[in-house]
Amino acid sequence: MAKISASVYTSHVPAIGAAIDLKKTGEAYWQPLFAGYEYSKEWMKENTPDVIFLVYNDHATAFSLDMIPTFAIGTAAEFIPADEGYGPRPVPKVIGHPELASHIAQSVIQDDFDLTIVNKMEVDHGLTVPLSLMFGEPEAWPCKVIPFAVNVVQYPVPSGRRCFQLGQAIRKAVACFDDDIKVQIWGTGGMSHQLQGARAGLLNREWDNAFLDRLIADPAGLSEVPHIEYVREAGSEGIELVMWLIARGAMSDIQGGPAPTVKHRFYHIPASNTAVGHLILENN
Amino acid sequence: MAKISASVYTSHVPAIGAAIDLKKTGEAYWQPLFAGYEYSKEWMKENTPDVIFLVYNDHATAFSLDMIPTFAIGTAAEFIPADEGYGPRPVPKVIGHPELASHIAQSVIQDDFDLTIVNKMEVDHGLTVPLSLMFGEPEAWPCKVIPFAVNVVQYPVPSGRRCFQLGQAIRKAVACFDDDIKVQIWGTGGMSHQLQGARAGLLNREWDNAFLDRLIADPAGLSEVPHIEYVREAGSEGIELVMWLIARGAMSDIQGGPAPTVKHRFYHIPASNTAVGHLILENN
Amino acid sequence: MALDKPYLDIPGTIIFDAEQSRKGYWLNQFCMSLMKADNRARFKADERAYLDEWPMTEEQKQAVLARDLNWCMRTGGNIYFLAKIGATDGLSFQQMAGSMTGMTEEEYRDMMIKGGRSPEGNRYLGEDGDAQPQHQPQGAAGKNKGA
Amino acid sequence: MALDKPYLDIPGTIIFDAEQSRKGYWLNQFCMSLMKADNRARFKADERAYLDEWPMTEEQKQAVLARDLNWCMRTGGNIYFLAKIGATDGLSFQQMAGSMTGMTEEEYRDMMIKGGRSPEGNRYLGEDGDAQPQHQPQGAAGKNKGA
Ligand SMILES: [Fe+3]
Ligand SMILES: [Fe+3]
Repeated sequence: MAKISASVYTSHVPAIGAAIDLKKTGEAYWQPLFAGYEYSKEWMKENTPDVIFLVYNDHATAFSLDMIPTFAIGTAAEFIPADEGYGPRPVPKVIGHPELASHIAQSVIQDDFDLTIVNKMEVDHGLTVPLSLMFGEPEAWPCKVIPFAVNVVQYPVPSGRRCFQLGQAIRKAVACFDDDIKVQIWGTGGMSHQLQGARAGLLNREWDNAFLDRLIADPAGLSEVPHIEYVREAGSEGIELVMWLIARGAMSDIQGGPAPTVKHRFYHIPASNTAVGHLILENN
Repeated sequence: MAKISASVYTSHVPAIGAAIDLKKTGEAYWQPLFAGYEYSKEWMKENTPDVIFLVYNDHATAFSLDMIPTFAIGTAAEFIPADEGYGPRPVPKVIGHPELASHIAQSVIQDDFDLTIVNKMEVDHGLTVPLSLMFGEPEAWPCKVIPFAVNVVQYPVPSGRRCFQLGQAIRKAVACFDDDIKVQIWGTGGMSHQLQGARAGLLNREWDNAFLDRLIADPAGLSEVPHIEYVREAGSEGIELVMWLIARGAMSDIQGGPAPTVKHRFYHIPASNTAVGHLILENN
Repeated sequence: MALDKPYLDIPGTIIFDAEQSRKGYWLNQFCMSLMKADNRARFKADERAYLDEWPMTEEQKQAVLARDLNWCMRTGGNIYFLAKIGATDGLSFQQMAGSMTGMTEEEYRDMMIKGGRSPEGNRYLGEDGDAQPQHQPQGAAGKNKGA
Repeated sequence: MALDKPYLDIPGTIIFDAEQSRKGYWLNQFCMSLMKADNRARFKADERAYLDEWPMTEEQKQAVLARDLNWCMRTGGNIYFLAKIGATDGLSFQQMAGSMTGMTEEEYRDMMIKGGRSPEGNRYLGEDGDAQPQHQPQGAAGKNKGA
């Protein structure tokens, strides 16, 4: 039987991808950030899953305004890194897991989540930067990845509560997949940042850290926070953090199991316009 | 304030569109069918709404296997009739209502329905045949239309219960739209038919009529019928009938109001491969 | 346990689920391409050459060339996609559906006019209705079966 | 009543909702086209001619030509779409974001290194934070405002 072994949370700032691709990770500006992921890379080597269910948002890359799915699951065999305007990132293509993805799609649709099934999609920095942070620069990604894209671009985006419930439905779906595989679920995006207007550059260290505290210890309560608080406190693009609740909802403790083990926690300001947060929770 | 004035239900058999377009409506084969819509056309003249919220399914026209949204709402200003392989139907283009469509999208997404918002879409016989049946052959459709496409092509499709709940959320959304307009909601597709395999041609008059009875008098109970019963009793394409529950869920009686008035009921076998059912319910 | 597929016990019926969809992806995407008049013309001019532009399996190509819709469906085709082939050939949906039963066009049309195929005996595999495997093909094709 | 828009009272912030999306549809779709290298080259070769291929408003075209991202946003642009213009110009996201404040590139970078903009006074319109309308533009541009 398949099992969710851990959840990983990380910001997916495009400038981090550029720093890696342009070999700037040793620069004084970037060094403290990449230092925060040294442990994570070691941990990943010991704990490479068979599949990562990677929750992220598309940044006007695969989805234009022609079609805006609230939740889209990638069921294709592979996904090519997109050209976001600077040329595609020089990273390996992403190998999917069509069987598990379709299985999860079927299960959660029957649980009343109205997914869009996507068989052809390019993936942007939202998906590839977390892979780079956790795996470095391998020739090929060491495991399969199911892209799960959440609309956080055009309002209204799904509520934190909806995301948290979806995570629970995903956990149930994974648990009834017949193959004996290890699955990690990643929540990406955030933390506080605003990329627009006179308020651009807003960061909120205190709110972000309270978010991390509650994500670990009170995720159900955290899931009730309304959108407007994210925008007001963490900036207009801070709303990406609702995606972390999908990953958190998939941990066993939400269904009465033991609390997950906090293997790693890291916070750093700034990466370009953004506060970077990172957590690794092992499922128990 | 906007108000849902009535719901209309009808099959959307492509051969009906072809019969209209090829001027065959007077033929012996087709005469009984079109006779059943004579009252409806008169009623529509008296009761033309400002907007029709038209629930239908796309038949591998706008949506290939690249992206399969469970629920897709058309928020564009217009929608062009598609070429389904025979050339486009010679019918007027469909004029949308972007403001109301976006309003409904926002409201129901906040009520936890995970819609896909679509700003560019061609519409197929699933949407245009009902318009032809109810309006005949005008130069322009006499009101605006919001296309709402439901996935009933690739399993799993949304459950009857989910559809029924969605109808209720749509009713709530319409009721808080500021403009003083009349909205009809149409549920299309079905009734019994199977277009594939050795079982092609299956029709089930008894089951279809029980469905019509329950749709009128016991929609909540009807919404609990599982998919497998539709397929077994009404054929693999009979599953389209779940869409009728969206329209039915939007009537006032579901929220404790008075029962709707049955203005018209019609049933006919066959139109090509399909049993044709039709109902007009006025909201009270 | 894996997810339930309660629809496998219905005779003469293939439910287009994720598994079928994966199997039939390129076959169905080829069918979609026939929604453009130019592509229909190119396909008609040289079917094999047009099919060879698509990464379909050889079996899928053979099934299309044979216009055997049941065979197409077994290889992952969905009827709404396959219908674009029929449209290209100028066939109606009734002709396409009928072709999957073994009946002649006239036999199938007559069955529909008389009220269609009865669900009796056709709800579960193992019953004795006319859609059951032991009664295929139906109509004239079935009568000539032993000949 | 109409749907609630609780996000209208945040200073220096435009939430990209359905209304903005409608307004900015063609502007944003133009931006998407810049994800293809060929289109970027054509745009750079003759910006006005390329813009004229799109049914954008004249104001939207002027806003793009002026590279005024705040102006682009007021006409319905979304930052993730507009970022394709910046990418075409070889700008980083930090340069783009900073350009909307009035600060110089250096001023903005320094603010970020020092911990970013504080939420204090910037949560609600009518407070006195640096993102409030009465304090625009910020940085060097603001200091030269009266000059
Ligand atoms: Fe992001
Ligand atoms: Fe249909």
